[in-house]
Amino acid sequence: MSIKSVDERRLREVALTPDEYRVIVEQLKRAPNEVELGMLGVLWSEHCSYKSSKALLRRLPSTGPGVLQGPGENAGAVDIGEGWAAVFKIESHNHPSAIEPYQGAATGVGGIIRDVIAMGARPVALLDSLRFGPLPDSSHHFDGVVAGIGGYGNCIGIPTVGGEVYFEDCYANNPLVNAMCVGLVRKDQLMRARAEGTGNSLLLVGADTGRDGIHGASFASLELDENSSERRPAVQVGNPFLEKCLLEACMDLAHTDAVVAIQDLGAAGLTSAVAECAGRVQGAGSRIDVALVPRRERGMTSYDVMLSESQERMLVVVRRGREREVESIFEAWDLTSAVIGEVTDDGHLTVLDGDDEVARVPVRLLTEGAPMRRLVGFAPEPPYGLEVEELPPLADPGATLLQLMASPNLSSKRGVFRRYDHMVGDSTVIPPGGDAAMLRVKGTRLGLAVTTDCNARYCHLDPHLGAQLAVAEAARNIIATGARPLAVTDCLNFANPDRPEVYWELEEAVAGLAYACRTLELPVVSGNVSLYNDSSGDSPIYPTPVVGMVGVIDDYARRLGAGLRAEGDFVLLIGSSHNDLGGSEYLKVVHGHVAGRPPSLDLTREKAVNRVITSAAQSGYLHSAHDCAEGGMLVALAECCLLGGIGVRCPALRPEPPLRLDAAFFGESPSRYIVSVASRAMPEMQSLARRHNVELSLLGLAGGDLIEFEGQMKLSLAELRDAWEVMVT
Amino acid sequence: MIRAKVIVTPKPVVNDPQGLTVKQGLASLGFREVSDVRVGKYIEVNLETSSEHEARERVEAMCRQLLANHVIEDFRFDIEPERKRR
Amino acid sequence: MIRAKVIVTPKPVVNDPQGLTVKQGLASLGFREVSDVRVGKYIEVNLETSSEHEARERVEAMCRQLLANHVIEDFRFDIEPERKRR
Amino acid sequence: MKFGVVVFPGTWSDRDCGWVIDHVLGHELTYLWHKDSDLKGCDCVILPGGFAYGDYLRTGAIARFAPVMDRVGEFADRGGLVWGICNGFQVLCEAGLLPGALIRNASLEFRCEWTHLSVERTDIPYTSRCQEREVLRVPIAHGEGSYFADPATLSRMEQRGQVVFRYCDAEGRVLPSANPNGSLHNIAGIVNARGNVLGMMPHPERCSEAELGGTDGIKLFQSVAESAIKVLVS
Ligand SMILES: Nc1ncnc2c1ncn2[C@@H]1O[C@H](COP(=O)(O)OP(=O)(O)O)[C@@H](O)[C@H]1O
Ligand SMILES: [Mg+2]
Repeated sequence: MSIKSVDERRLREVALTPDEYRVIVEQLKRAPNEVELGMLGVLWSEHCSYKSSKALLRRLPSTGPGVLQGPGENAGAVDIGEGWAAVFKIESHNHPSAIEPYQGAATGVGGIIRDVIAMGARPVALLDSLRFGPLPDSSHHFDGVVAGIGGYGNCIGIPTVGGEVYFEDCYANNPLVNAMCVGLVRKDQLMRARAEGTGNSLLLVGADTGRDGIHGASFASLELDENSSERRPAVQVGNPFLEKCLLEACMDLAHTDAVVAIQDLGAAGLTSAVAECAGRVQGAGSRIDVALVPRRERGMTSYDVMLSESQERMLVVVRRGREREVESIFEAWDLTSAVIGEVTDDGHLTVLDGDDEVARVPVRLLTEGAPMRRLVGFAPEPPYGLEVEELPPLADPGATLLQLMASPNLSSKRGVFRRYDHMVGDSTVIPPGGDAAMLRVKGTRLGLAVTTDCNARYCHLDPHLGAQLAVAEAARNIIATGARPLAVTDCLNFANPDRPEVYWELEEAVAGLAYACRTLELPVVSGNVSLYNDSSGDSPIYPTPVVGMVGVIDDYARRLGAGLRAEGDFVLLIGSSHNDLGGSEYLKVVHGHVAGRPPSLDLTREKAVNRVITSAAQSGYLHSAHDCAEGGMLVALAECCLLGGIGVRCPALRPEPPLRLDAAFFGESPSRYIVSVASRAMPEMQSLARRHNVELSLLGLAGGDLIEFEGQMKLSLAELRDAWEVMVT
Repeated sequence: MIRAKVIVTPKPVVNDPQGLTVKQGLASLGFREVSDVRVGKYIEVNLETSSEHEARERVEAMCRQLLANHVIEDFRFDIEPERKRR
Repeated sequence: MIRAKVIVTPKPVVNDPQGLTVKQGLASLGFREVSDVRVGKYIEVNLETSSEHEARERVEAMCRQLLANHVIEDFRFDIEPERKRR
Repeated sequence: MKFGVVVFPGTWSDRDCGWVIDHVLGHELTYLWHKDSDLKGCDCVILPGGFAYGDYLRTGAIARFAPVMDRVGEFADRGGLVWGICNGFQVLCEAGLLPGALIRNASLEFRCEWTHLSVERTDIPYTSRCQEREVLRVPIAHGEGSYFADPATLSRMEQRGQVVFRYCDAEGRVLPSANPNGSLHNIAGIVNARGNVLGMMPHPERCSEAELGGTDGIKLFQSVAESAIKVLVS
């Protein structure tokens, strides 16, 4: 059977290569019809099949004592104690957001929420990790995306408690919008989206199906180009109100045993939902009738129905004979539902339109048939090096601090997170603004810490090291709250992997993630890959492996904030500083370079420092803790002061050679925290540090409304805050 | 002084949650004869210009650049020389 | 089948921050001749009825009960027998 | 004291209010479904925050027609306590149980942040535990909380002292700079002439426990509970 039997244009439409088409014909032992071709096209797209990245992802550690559900389900789940499971996943919505920032971001949030619902969990928190080009040029993206995330999250009533915002030239035409959702469920009520039980009914509930985003999945797997405009109908309008009703109804389902599984409809719509559910059960298949699918528009073909990506829809596997029970739960929420088919044991996905069979494809061919792509990577020219010695000495630390605090990447993000309801649910015990956010688990003393982190500039300079640093920083953000990191979800945002240098970045970053997660004993339980983030013509994005992490504290009464708490406290720097100016914000903002090697990371040392912080926190020595990240020690210290509304008086900083003054103030050496303790706790702190052989230095005393290093700098918190809050208009 | 009355509507194929919800609301109020509702924007723009022709071109440009989101919305407008000032 | 085109506008006494922002946005795009902008809603309602007279009364009622809030908004509408179906 | 918390499709502060009444205040709680046709003998009905019906068209516009709202209206006419918080305030205005309307924030942005409220009435069941001019710290979370009423209505309300809460600074000064949404006269909450129907944009149920950043909100719940007891003894 030759490729000639289908014309190339059609193949391009469904984003299949001639080789892939040959495989399909071989496997089916016939040419696929239109509907089948469309279905295979979406499921074999990069977005759904992970054909370029699957092999790499296997390298990530995904098991561990606390893991209740690893990759492969709609979201991962870990045991947080007292019979509770935390369910979480991060997902990208980069391409839609590039084209329609508000709706793209909003539907991204809606999508990740449905993944958590499908696990039977109640979503309790959202986080958003964002990357844009510099303002004001990218304000159209920035404003739209932030409004869209708030628009969906605020309306549905799930608090958005954390995230990040970075601005770099490389994101000007490829903004990154990654949304993470965290849910809670009793361990014994965790659900899996498996189409068990031949003869059980497939119930479709939620929005009517329209011609939304047909080929959205394939579209997410292509580089944006001039004629993206023709694909624009792929943009969709979300309905958070409908999803709120869907959410509550699905929570009500938990009270019945009539439901076998819940599967959300996302990319590739009905096709992928039905295929995935069946694909998770050996030998299972499904038969559905598109004529039974409630529609929003007239004249939709079975092709349209199978490929539609209309939002706010769920597929529910219901025990045969219990359909009414389930339907009545949905009716209570004024939701339309319809039985559209049943689970079979023939291993095939059969699609009927009334009496005619319009498609019949082996489930395995849909879900695992896509030929994995063997890509080659090779290292590009190493980014231009940095001779630290040649940097002029630091002239005026105070002026430099003001400059850094006001730089877009470091300035306060309050202007963003105050547009998100971060309090709904009455559980946010650490609000956004510090390090990780924390949610209490009502009815227990447990606190759940959540964060997302990635310094993509580091990853650009060294993807392997950069990825490790992302994991380490996320863990530090959790530990700074007094919590214990548990597990990771990751979102790999990269350019076109067909470019060897991009694939190399991907390989390196994944290897770095794997190494750091293994060493820090943090299983990766879920994740997402977004490739082709380079609109033709301009520079590819920095490799951006965003790390989402959750942790737990047994009693949230012992949680720590980042802000200084009491006048007279000793302010300490835990961990050692080196001349780590490579890739630093200081280097970019003050000297205008993106260069050098990212800070070196010694994970054994990292663990030692973390142990000091954790045991100090548990022993109740610490009044506050904040990790040192971009901007280094002085920026972190300034944040401690501003967040606590308390100044600090320090003697002049006299670093021991070879440590330079600029590096001591603004270098970004990892594995460091700034903590504040009561004077009487000093001896314990010192012995603790000695025991783990970790450097501890007294920076100064908390108090007043100045931040001062004697003879070197002196600023009022007021002027510091004005600089820091430039973006809070 | 010219007044332009711009109407921005969601494209026919685009999902209109607001319209759907309003339709249901009307139905529950007993307006069962309502078969479809679409909700869009109405924008009144006053221009300090006298040439209708020029105004037409300018408003067209405003719609393309700002007033309508061409990805999901259509627009149309009328131009009328304004009589009484508000 | 009749189509009603309802326009809901903020009362003059109600300040219209959206209108102001749009005006500023237009100015920054170079549309300096814009002296005033008001933003309201456009609602298209299709009714399964044949009598224009009846439709008029029904739509009037819809506006009073739901589509407009008399405290802050004025409304007006046109009725037209619909030709082509969407 | 029995509190009833109304649940519309799209409501989300229902469980937060329920949590405070049940776990913090320790009073009887029942949820009232929007389709319910009786109030199950509640002494105080709370219309909580959320986006009822997505707040599509206008906030509260569709919710006000829910079957339960007829009962709520009758209950209010009989002098029953009806307390609208955030979206609930918007519903009460749409339903005509309170004067005026809530429009888009002047910033055009949703705002979730702490505000200070000056308490201007302490002779009503909702604030009996507060001092005259006491400053409460209570968070807001809304995109359409800018209070509007026509000049005549507004001055009538002011004369009758129907303004219960005004946005102010930490020292209790009612300044434009302390107004988070452009509300006329910095209005954050109002009561009907009879004093039994209260509407407020800020969220007292979000500041009734120290771990959530403040406890000023519980005073309002305690006031209501207390007032009911008064009614019983008197
Ligand atoms: N897009 C966002 N949404 C919500 N919260 C955000 C967002 N961006 C930043 N934040 C919050 O602001 C604080 C500082 O962010 P960031 O500088 O990235 O922290 P860190 O450097 O500790 O990772 C964190 O609490 C973070 O959650
Ligand atoms: Mg941090």
